Amino acid sequence: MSQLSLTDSDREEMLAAIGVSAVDELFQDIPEGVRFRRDLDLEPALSEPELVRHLEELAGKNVDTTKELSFLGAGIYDHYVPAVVDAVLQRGEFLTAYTPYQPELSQGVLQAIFEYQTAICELTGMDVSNASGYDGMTVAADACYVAKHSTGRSKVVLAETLNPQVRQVVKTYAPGFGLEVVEVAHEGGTIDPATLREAAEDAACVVFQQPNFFGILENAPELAAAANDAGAMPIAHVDPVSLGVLEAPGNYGCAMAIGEGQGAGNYQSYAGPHYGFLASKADYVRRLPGRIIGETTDLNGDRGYVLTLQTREQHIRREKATSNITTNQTLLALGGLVQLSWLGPQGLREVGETCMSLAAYAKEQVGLPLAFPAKPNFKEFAVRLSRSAREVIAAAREHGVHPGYPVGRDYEGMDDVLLIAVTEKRSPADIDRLAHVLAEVRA
Amino acid sequence: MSQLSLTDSDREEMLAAIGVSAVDELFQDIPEGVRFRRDLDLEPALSEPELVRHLEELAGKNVDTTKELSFLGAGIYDHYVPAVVDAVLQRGEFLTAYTPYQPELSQGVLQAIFEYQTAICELTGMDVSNASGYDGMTVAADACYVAKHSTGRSKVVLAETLNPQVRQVVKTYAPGFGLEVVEVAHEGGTIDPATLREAAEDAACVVFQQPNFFGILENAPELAAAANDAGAMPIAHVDPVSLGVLEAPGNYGCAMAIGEGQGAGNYQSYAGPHYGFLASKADYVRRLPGRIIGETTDLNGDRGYVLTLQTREQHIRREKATSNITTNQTLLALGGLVQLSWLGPQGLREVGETCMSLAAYAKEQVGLPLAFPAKPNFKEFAVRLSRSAREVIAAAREHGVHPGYPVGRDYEGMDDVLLIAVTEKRSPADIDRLAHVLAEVRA
Amino acid sequence: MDLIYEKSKPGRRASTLPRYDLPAAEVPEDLRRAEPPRLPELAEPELVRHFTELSTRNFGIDTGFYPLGSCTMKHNPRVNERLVMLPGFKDLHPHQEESGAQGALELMWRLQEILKEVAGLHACSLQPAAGSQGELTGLMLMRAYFEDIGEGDQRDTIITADTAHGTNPASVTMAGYNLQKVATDARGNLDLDDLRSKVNERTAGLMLTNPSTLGLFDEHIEEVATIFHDAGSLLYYDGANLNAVCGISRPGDMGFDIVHINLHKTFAQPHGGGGPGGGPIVVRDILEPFLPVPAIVQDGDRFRLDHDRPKSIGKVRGFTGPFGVFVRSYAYIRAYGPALREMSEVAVLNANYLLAKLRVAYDLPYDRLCMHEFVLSARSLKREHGVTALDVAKRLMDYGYHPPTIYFPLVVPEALMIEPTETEPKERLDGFVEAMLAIAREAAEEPRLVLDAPRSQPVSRLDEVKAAKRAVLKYGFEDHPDLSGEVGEARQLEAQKGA
Amino acid sequence: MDLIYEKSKPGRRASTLPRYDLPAAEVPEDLRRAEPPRLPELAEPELVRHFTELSTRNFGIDTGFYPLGSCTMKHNPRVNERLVMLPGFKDLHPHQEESGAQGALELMWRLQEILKEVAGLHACSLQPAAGSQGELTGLMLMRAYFEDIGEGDQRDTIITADTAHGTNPASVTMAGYNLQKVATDARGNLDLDDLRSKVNERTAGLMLTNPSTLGLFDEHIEEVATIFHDAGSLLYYDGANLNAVCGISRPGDMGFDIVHINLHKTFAQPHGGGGPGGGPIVVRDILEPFLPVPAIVQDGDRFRLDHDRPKSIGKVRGFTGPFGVFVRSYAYIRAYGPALREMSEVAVLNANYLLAKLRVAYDLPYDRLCMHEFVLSARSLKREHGVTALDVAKRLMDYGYHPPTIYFPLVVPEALMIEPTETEPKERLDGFVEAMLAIAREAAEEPRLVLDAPRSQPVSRLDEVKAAKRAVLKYGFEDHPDLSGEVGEARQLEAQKGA
Ligand SMILES: Cc1ncc(COP(=O)(O)O)c(C=O)c1O
Ligand SMILES: Cc1ncc(COP(=O)(O)O)c(C=O)c1O
Repeated sequence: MSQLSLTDSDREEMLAAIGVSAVDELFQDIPEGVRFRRDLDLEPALSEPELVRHLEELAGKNVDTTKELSFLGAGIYDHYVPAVVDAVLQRGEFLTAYTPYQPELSQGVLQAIFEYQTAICELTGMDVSNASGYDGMTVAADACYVAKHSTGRSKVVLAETLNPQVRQVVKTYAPGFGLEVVEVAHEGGTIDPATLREAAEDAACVVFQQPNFFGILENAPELAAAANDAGAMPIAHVDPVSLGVLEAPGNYGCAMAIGEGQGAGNYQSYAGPHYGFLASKADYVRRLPGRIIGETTDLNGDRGYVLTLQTREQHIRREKATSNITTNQTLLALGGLVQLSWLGPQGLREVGETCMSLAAYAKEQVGLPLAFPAKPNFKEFAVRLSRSAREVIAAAREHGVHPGYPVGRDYEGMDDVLLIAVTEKRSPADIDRLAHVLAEVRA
Repeated sequence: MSQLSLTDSDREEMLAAIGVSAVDELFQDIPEGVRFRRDLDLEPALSEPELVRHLEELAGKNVDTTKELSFLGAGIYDHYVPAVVDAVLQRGEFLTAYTPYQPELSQGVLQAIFEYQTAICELTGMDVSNASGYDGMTVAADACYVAKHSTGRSKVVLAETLNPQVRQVVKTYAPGFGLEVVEVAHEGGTIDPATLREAAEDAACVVFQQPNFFGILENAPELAAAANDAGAMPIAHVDPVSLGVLEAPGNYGCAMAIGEGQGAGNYQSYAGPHYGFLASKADYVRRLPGRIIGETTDLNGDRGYVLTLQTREQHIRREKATSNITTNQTLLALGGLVQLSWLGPQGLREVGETCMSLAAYAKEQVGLPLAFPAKPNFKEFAVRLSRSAREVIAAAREHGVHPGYPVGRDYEGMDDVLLIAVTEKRSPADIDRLAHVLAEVRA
Repeated sequence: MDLIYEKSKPGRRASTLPRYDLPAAEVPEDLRRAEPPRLPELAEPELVRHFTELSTRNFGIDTGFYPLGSCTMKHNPRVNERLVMLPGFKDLHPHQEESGAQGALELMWRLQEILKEVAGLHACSLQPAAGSQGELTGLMLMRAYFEDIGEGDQRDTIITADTAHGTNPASVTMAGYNLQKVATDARGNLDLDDLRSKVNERTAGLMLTNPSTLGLFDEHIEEVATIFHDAGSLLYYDGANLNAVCGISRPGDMGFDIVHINLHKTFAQPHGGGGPGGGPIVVRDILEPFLPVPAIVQDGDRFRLDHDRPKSIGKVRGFTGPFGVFVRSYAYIRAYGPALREMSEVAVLNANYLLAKLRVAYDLPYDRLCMHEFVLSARSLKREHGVTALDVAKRLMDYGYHPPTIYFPLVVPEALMIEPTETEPKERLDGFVEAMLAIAREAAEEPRLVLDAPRSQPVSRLDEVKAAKRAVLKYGFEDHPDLSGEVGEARQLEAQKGA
Repeated sequence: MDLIYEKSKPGRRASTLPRYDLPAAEVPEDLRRAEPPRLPELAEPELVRHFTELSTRNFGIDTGFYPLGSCTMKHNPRVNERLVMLPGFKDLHPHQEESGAQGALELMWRLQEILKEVAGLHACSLQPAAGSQGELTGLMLMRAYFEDIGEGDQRDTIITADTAHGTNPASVTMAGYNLQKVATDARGNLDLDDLRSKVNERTAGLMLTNPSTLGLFDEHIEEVATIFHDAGSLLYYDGANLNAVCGISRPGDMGFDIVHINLHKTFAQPHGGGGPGGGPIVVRDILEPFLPVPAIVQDGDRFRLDHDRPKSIGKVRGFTGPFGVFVRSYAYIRAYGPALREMSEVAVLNANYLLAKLRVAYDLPYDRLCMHEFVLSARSLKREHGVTALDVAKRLMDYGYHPPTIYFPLVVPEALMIEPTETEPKERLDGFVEAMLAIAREAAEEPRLVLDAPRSQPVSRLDEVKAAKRAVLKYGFEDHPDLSGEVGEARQLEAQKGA
């Protein structure tokens, strides 16, 4: 077996040193009754060439965004991942290391994550970021947990324009966290600050999304103000790619900013692994979940980095920990750092601008009625179809175009609504093709 | 531009330090008459995402061996390249270094090539190997040049069963090298030792291929003997993949062994970059072309590696050098070392055995008359078709199968001969499909 | 080494992006970004150099031996990195129609079948993102199950071992349960008397790692299971140590009802400097209705996502879990096939060999054959020479080894928790033994060598106390503090490092 | 560090391979391998570690500044590595029918068109594998051309500059020509009088690098061209220094008839520790009929290989050249577009900046503005302090820099040939300046620091004389000699290192 190095003579010497005559004897402490007597019922071993062929066949059964002109978004986006990201993430010293518990021989990852935390704070206008959460959904539950402990309140308010899966994850965590979840309906595709203000009464936090699930720009500053007014923590779920053109949540009164990092440095990869980011104002630092890297010095006064504020964490505080997370998404967050460093402030702004003009162009070209007229969009917008979105999608895919996400999957009475997403990888010509195909299939 | 780092202020400071006011002044030594006045007539710059898309489109116009079941060989083979080869070759310290002129900070490449030289010597049974030649063709010309200087004779004898491109390259080099090239016709697909013996009279060397271009095993020991008998250096052009099952040329009297390394560690890549290997018995070491790494010690007596015997080389000996080669194929040779280390003696033998039994199986299944009956093959064999190979190939490709190489391209009167190659990547089921399609198209 | 922000200069960039000639779409004034984020500004050459240099200041399995106990730092086969980069996988959108994702669904379905066979249980969900989330999900399943049978309020307590990993109690709290701890007996098994005294009608279940974090297989696991099942409670298996028993003893057969599997441990997902991971859970049939949605099911020769699970707890993560991790782990297992048992056998053989060689120089709290890992104690070194487990760990760096997990499990003072994994050749084990024995000698003869270690790394011992006190958690640009001024010592918590 | 053979153990392997159940095919007795080759035997984990560790003992552009004169060690954009791995490129068989290789043929055709524009000439062949093979090919073209016009026997001499790279004279010999050298004048141009005295009816042509290996543009290049053309001879342009003049001055416009282009220099093919490279040649129309076969031609909207070139010299390499190199260089140029000129401008700016800063501490043999590189001399350091160019080079390693090319070109004693390339930021240049000035100071104040350098590398100065004397050129297994016994010193040839 290509992974194992022991030769027969190695085994003999080792068994002798241990003082047993056969490997089986090493398992003598396992009670007879629970020993597994047969061979595992698994398919025969595949050699490396066969393995590659087998998985190429499986991969070949998928229609990915290189095979189909796709306008799917709804939380995961086909943004361009530069080659430098692959190059860095394949460095074995990063790829095959684990959590930097021992800082002296882990300065590479530690410094990188410190740089990542800085980038997330710059994007969001926050004071502190953790080293990553599992994804853009679980960080929302984490944030609500922080809010509960910070405010002593248990009600959490979720905007209905917040990604449905995010809301579903919060609801799943709620019983254990002791949270009461309230949702605020949207009005014409956005949340009305006044309505939110009412719902926020006695709430620990309010979570809204900017740009929201329909790709529309909420009046985020007013939503944050409404929450603050009620003494609830405003938590913004943001698209990192938008933060070159959209104001940082930290600059309009939010207590925390969270989001899905995928669009900034990770492949779509059928939803993972990706990283969720979580950042807050300084007041909440000791309640944050997960790893946090801090700067310090060594014996000689030289600068170095270490895991810090570990008294928040499960391995030190156990049942009193702020979270149970240990293995996180460091490698993907590193991908995020590399991507954001590749983009720089200039590039990030350009991507945002390009997405916005492409979306505007697409609205025009597609020429279908907007589900929510007269609202500003970022890179995504919803249109009403003449029939069910599922039918239109099926028909369009026959022409090699995936036109978008069927909103009816998550929202009552919106079976005829299609959510169309663009990224900088979609050219005006691609959009013309989309428009053409949608017309073709009489969408 | 993503490759350039100079900011405007950088430029200002630098121009000031130089003492000029504009970059143009730096070119003042270029005579007016030869300055280029217009912009280069090149297509507009492509951003990285556009560049990837453009090249994906070009790549998409090719039908590679993942898109078509291919039995093409004739010198380049679809052997499996393990993932470890990619991983090693992408290490920036290897990828972006150059010739290890300064050994102290180049021990990585130097040791690796020393290990490569050892592997080639083990494969071929020779005493010394260079660090690589351009490909399997140019090393033949190099070897003839070595032979000319070693023997003082200028006639070189080439077996007609030697890869036609190899012969063509030798002939192209011949005028400059002062070589007279003689070819020995094959008899029934192999070279007759007696005929070769005659041709070898007064020759500097004899170059034959094992397995030969038709995939047939020559009686190599007797060919070597015939050459030696005439005082000509026997030079074997060998397939590295075959040397786990076939005897090493050094063990049956050859003076040199050369070959195309592609099958051992490089992708087909439309023929390059690959590495050519060149190895010889000790007597010829000071006449060999190219880099050679040697072991030595440092000031403290510790072991280290350096470029050695450089008095053979152009940068020291200039017009008296054994060759003009400087940039060679080191990275590809490194790929060869990794692949051979991955295989090990056991794996190499298995690949050889598998190729041979697949070829035997294919002969049977295809069931077409052999161009050269009753001869042992390695991984390739030639069949006679009912019509021109080109037609059969075109027809078979309609069915998604590329059945092989049309021998008529190189040999008179063999338009109806097809050379079918297998590797360990072709399964018996693949071969059944080939047989089926050949029947289908009435080959 | 400078931070990337310290190498940044306005106007530089590594990115080139498409610019289409379209009218600009304006962001409403009040939503527009006022100040651009201060992201790094470097051209590609320095970007590549920065991360290349950072990587050379990091120790991975590719660098050398990494016996970090409980983390199963085995070699990560390179072919898996090739597979995960296939466009059909890496560029697949998770909202793709099922008809366009058959390969992905089939792969996940196949992986579920494999994990069920390995765990000896009936249903699987791949959704949890890591072991700790698997734990939390498992506890959510218990809650849902007991509510379904009307014992939801009654059963409010989860029992864990005092050897348990910190995630267990943390998960208990997050799941809204009360925690009760059970002691370990002299042989390192659960203390059955203590256990019996604590299990009752309020007990929702047990969370146990078996083999335990001591690397010992609980010799009374059958009685343990009976005690809980008789009380109507459930058993949760923390699969962090599954690498010891694949094909040798199955959690389901041991009596566990819920199992999480750390794909980044047993099944070779690279640890990536802290993640990603995967924490699929496998459960007994009675718990299947409560698994997260969507379920991945087979319909004839097609595969689909089933959202129609009325009793489901919901979703613990987006979509269907970290797919790339599944690709690697599936490929890893397919490369072994039924011989997977050999993986565990060699892991256990390597561990026992190290144990046999090291027990002469370090204390062995539980004198038994170990499974895939074992725990030594530096307590005598500390008492006699003032050399702690932390010091031993630091000194190992000078010998070119990553330290083992230290100060865990908590029941062992000055713990050194050593897990070699099956992918280490004997030569590496022998080298490590030499280093460990040399360090024990140095502790006696030249303690400063150990106390001042490491000397071989880019930094010497770092001051964790100062880091926590100053809490400098991001780069401050012009206002960035210079900590080198203030006094600092090598103050490091003698607390769990690893696992 | 051990050799991979020293880590090998019988029975280990990293490979797993398909085994089909087919009858074994026997190798005839007399052809069968008797003794298996002693290839390394390691499992994958140690294989990966071995090469990972080797890589950390090597200095590349990704590691730091690499001003190896004449080698144009510029950053290699990572996207090119992604592109070359596209299956449509890497898995394409060179014998694929033209209908199945249209993308490859189109890419090569497009690259030819680009190189023609950059060189200012009319026809291109991508076949040569490197610059030196381009040279040889160019000389073969001259021979074919002159034979075609009946002057084949008459013209038997090639003229090169005394500053020429070693490949030039070596190519002349390999091409069967006689060599004649022309001197360099006080300003670093070709000495026109010497030249006139040597060009005659026996002269086949000139081989020249312009800018020269001194980094100086020949101010009389027009006269030079006239002299040769008037004599009926041809001019060959050694393109190694093309990085200085892209879009600024074209070889064809300078009067050259044949040009080779080093794709691994000007157009960023990674150097790979010594290669691969690419050496396409571009020629004036009169030479087109003699180019190697096959030619890549456009036919309407299709592309094909044209083998029907009766006057062709034949083939200098297999197939159509190193395709992967073409992919990288084509992509590299497309990323610049018409702004390619900027690449050369910055290369020249960087070089002149370094020159301005370093001339204070090192001798400058030719006091002119330089192009993309320049040559200093350590002659005063040697005379005054016994510190040679070799010593300066070694000491630079301790400062974290790759040394420049030394002892070349031969016309400059103690030469230090420095080429920063355009991809270096000012900070790197300034750091290098500091190091060079510091070394000059050390030479005066603490020469041993320089003479005993390097101290920062895995080995100290290596004994090249011993290596050549003992000629241990492969591992000898049980018979491998131990050279450490014998006395050795840091005997290194004070001869060309680099270029
Ligand atoms: C015993 C044990 N349980 C649980 C965990 C948590 O698993 P994960 O890190 O995948 O969340 C770990 C590892 O960290 C562990 O060692
Ligand atoms: C001036 C000069 N000419 C020719 C060559 C030879 O080119 P190559 O190394 O590509 O064969 C080189 C580089 O080695 C060079 O610097």
